[in-house]
Amino acid sequence: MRELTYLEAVREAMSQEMRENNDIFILGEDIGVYGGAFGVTRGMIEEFGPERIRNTPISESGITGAAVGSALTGMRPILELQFSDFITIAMDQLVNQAAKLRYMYGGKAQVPMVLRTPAGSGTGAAAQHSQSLEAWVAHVPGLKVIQPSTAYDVKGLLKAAIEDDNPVIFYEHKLLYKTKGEVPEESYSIPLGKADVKREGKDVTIVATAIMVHKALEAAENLMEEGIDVEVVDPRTLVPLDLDTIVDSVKKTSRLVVVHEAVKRGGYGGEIASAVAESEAFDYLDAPVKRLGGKEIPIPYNPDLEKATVPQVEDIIQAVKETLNKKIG
Amino acid sequence: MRELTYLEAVREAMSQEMRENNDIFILGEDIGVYGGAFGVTRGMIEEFGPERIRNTPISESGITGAAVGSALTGMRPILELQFSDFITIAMDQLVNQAAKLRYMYGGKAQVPMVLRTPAGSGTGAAAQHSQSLEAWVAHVPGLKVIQPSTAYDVKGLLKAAIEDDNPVIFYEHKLLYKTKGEVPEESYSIPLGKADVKREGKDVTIVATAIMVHKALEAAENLMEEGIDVEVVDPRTLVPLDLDTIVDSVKKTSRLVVVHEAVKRGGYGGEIASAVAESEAFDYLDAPVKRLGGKEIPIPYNPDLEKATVPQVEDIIQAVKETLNKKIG
Amino acid sequence: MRNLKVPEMITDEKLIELYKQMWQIRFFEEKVDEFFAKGMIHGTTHLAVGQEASAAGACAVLEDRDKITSTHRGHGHCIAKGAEVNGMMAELFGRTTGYCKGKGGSMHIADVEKGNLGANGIVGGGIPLAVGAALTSKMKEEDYVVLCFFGDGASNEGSFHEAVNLASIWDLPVVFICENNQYGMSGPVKEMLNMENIADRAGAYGIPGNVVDGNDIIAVMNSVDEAVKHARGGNGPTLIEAKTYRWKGHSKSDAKKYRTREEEKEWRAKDPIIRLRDQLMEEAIFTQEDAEKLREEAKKEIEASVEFAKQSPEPTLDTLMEDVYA
Amino acid sequence: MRNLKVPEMITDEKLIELYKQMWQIRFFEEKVDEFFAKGMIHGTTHLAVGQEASAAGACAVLEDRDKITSTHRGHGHCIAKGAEVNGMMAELFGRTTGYCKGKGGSMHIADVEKGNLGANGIVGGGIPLAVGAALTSKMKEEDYVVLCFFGDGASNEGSFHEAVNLASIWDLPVVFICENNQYGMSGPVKEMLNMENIADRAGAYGIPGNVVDGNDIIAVMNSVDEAVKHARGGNGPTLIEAKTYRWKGHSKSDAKKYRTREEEKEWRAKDPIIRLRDQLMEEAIFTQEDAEKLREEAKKEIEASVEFAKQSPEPTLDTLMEDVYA
Ligand SMILES: Cc1ncc(C[n+]2csc(CCOP(=O)(O)OP(=O)(O)O)c2C)c(N)n1
Ligand SMILES: Cc1ncc(C[n+]2csc(CCOP(=O)(O)OP(=O)(O)O)c2C)c(N)n1
Ligand SMILES: [Mg+2]
Ligand SMILES: [Mg+2]
Repeated sequence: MRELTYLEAVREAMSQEMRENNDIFILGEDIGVYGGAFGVTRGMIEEFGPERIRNTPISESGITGAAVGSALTGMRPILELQFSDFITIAMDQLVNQAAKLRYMYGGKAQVPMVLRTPAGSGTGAAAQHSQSLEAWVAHVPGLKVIQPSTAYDVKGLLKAAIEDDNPVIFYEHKLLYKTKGEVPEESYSIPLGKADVKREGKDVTIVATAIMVHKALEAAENLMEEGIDVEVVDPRTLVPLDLDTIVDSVKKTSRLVVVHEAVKRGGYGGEIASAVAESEAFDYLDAPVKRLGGKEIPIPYNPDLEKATVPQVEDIIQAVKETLNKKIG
Repeated sequence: MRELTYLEAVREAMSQEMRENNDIFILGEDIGVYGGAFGVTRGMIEEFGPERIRNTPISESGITGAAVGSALTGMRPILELQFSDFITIAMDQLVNQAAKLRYMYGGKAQVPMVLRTPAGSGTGAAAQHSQSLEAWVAHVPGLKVIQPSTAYDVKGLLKAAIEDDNPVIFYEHKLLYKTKGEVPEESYSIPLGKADVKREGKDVTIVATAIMVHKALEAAENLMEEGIDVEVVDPRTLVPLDLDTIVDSVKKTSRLVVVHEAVKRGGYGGEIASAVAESEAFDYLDAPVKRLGGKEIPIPYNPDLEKATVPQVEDIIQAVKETLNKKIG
Repeated sequence: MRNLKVPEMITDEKLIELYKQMWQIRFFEEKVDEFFAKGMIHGTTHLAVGQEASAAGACAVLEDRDKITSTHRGHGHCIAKGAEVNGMMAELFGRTTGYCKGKGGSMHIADVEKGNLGANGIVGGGIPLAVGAALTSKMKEEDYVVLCFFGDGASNEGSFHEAVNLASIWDLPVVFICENNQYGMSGPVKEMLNMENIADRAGAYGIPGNVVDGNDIIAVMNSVDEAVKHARGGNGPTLIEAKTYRWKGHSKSDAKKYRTREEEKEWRAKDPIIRLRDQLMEEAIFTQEDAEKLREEAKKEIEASVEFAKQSPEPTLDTLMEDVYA
Repeated sequence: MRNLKVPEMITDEKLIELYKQMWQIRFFEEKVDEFFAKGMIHGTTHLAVGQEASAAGACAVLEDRDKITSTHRGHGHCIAKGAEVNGMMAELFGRTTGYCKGKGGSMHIADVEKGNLGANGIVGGGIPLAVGAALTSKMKEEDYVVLCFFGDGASNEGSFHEAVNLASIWDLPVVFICENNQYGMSGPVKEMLNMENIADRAGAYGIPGNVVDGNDIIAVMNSVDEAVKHARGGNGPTLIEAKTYRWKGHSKSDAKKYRTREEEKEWRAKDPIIRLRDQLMEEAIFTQEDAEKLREEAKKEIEASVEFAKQSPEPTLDTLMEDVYA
């Protein structure tokens, strides 16, 4: 099948949806001729024009609010924030407006919008341009949260997000933009709230998100050489979370490692680990659930320090082994 | 001993510190003659004058940044945000500036500031004025996070926060303002990162924060009548978290219920539950850790609905019983 | 014959209706005040007594398809945009028949379908929403204008700045109307801004700015009408400042230490309702008796709304988890 | 004798020094450009080639105790405020001898003790910090002024609005200097603001605003000097707009499709360094030979900084967890 990069898949999903539905438009900083900070919208202004590929001033709160207001009145905006760290500026419009309007209004309104934004470290952009803050939005009722890990998933999930009638936060990972995968040309949608078992295995389950899916798969390959058979589950959407698939996997393997790039303390790994412990899978667990996450520091600039801040393949391998060596009681 | 309300204890801590150190000042909306939205600073402008009890415009991002900038250059600001929900507007200055400046600058700066802000539901102020968003800031390296539950604690912890050389987020609970407790007149400080066992017991541990401490204590009284002896641990500070005290308690009781008012999904309860599971206490657990938290909805206006949104005494009682009825394997 | 210069769509009947509407607003607020004081209503409230003219006057020149965004002090805007007082009162009582089924309360009353995009508990929070709604109007060519209400205090929020700039560069059909009632919660506008007129902030966005006597409904109508026409003509936004005053405290518990009783008295003398009454009598549009009757009618309607609210059912707990996601 | 009107503290020696400093900035930036292109430096970078005069001129009139806040495009400000190029280059190489011990990189170089409160990766993020620092000056009576650099794009952030308003109502000693280089990342200032001069936004805060040719270091000095005096005298902030141009792309990867090569050429012809050189030669403050020598010296210093950086140690992993909390 045809291969696309993750970045191209994002673009293709948007372009296909925009051809189908005139209510969809994109707004964001430098998304026009510049093509966006990471080049995702490159070429789109040529096809869709400056009204629908709408360059904005540097006003994250204003443009987020404008997206919310336009969604409330019948448009289906896709908002690009250049770096997910800038969501800090848009939090009020996202959390106090987008997420709550429908409920506050007794169900008499809806806010169908997608906020796309690149997250993650590994580019040397340091503390203000490298965070993974998905745990914040996943904590907010009214929002949906997606973290796609592959070119295939990103296209199908973005279509689903655009078609969803709720505010959806769509995290793209910077280091995944150039990764390639098979992507059908036709439009397809992956339902929100459906995890994907990226690798089947029987000895231990790794639940990994975004770029950590790839690191987990690499760790799994390595571990296989030692005869350890790892199952890798990619939740894909944090909200809604497909706990069933995770629970089923843990019931099979009896061991769970959860890994994300975000800071471990207060990260969404705690939610996943606790939800599994609260589920019927608890009785199947042969070892405590192990979480791996970023260190409790701002992301440093120096490349070696930066790498050491977030989980790497070796860390995952080690965590799996520790989990296998632990026995309950 | 002399009794004070929680609100008066906050005020006394600030006043005592301000008398000792001229670098300390308070800024915030309507904190002058109005005395702040909840009356916490009432009377202070008369003693300290309008320079040090500094009324600001309604500009949460600007005043937070002004606090950060003044802290960076030698002042020790206490910033009052009228409702903790408005932290959404201040997130960039808090997270990308206050929390990170020291690290980004290689340790060559410090930001000694306290952000005090009332959180929680129960006042009928609905979705935009009732949230408990402490999980967000607890996820951010560089910040410290405090949630005092009693008049005694609030005074001692606030002194510690003011004397700390880091940005500290200090959550006051609206419904606790009027609660009374014994509070020494002299200045005293409670070290950050030291949990408090609010009630000793042997059958089950409840870790509860803020107002939930009181609900847990009430639940404990009720449960005692049925012969169930509950230990209630109040972490007091989420960051740094005194995991040791929690772990010790769980090793004693073998059962853990974690309860907070914040939305359960992605709440800090997941962190506490998972951290306990990862600790040596795991082997002592006779039942899965149970979390209680707010429902996954914006806080509704109607009083009955509002109450049903967050854990109540009966919910805690039920959770404890469920935990006692569960056995591992 | 006429000394009153009003926009062309404002008929005598409309003026009479507006007179009554201002009383509706006044009585609604006073009722709410009473119930809050008695603890019969939950939460907090922000009353617009004294500010009836800016709400009624601004909305009077709108078409049905036009939209508004409102604020925490939003009951007046809501009534002026055509909401039923029954549904409003029921909402304050937290009932299922309320505009938000009891889930929103005073700060969140909305009627999106009819064009009230909602009150807002976040100061300045509604301003970008108005811009977004105006963007829809432009992109879908729906030819509606969005009237965006906010306070003097809100004009110091970053959201104001970002939103007005957006509306300006995109020539969006918005009318920003700042109800300058001289104070935020307690912060005097004179200490919170270093300029005489908030309307002059228009210059920072290259748009027209206008100061108007917010207690003069006729002046408000004329100014907003001009701005609406400007906006509908594709010429972009206007910033209008309506100078007015809130008679009551900021919210439920306000000792009003930040202002003098004399100042309050002066402003009470500028009652916008009495002013319109006198004008209409002078123009012989109605008689004192008519005026009295309209006032009574308005009062009765509010009283009826209280009955309606009280007799409406409380929401049941099974509705709790509804309405989060579409 | 003089045609050059400069602030009184600006001696001939200082002018000569400034000439050299501008070359230091230029060469620093070009070196960095080269290393980024070669992949020898990590991350991203924003170069101020072409904008040397606003950085050097604005900082030239400051006292040592004065402070600055800077931006993502901050190398020039940093050098102008007296930083050592060695420590700067080492930071870009991520070494322990860098200003931030390799933890901050280009966007976070700071020297708080010497009064550079830091570059900032958040557009507009430093503006409120400057106001806070000025508040310290006022409250502690430290008599320093804060010079706050930001870009044309940043003037559309809410943080700009809120911060300038605060500085104005509190009469804080800040000088806001907007380096209008005509574009944000790609957004032309003409499309992102609906007004001719960003300096006119001063009117929205009741403070003075000034437009200055940002490529004319003498004009920048005079304008900033006046504003600094105004601030130091307790009269509050000024908003200065320095019109200039960045010669290079926004950051590492920029095809510059949003502007024409002709426009770039026109601006290159207004090279601020050559302009000062010609002025100093005309005034016989130095000769062409002197100028050439100074340029060479500047170049050598930058080259030396590269050597320094390369020979500096990389941080070890045991420093990773340090410096989070004080
Ligand atoms: C972002 C935010 N900050 C603060 C508040 C608390 N608050 C509610 S109303 C108000 C005053 C608003 O003043 P203004 O905009 O002039 O409106 P007015 O109340 O005078 O109608 C304040 C500070 C809030 N609700 N939202
Ligand atoms: C809050 C925020 N939004 C967006 C960006 C991405 N970004 C970095 S620099 C820049 C352009 C800034 O323009 P301007 O303020 O004019 O400064 P210049 O780059 O022209 O010096 C943008 C959009 C950012 N770093 N921070
Ligand atoms: Mg006001
Ligand atoms: Mg620029």
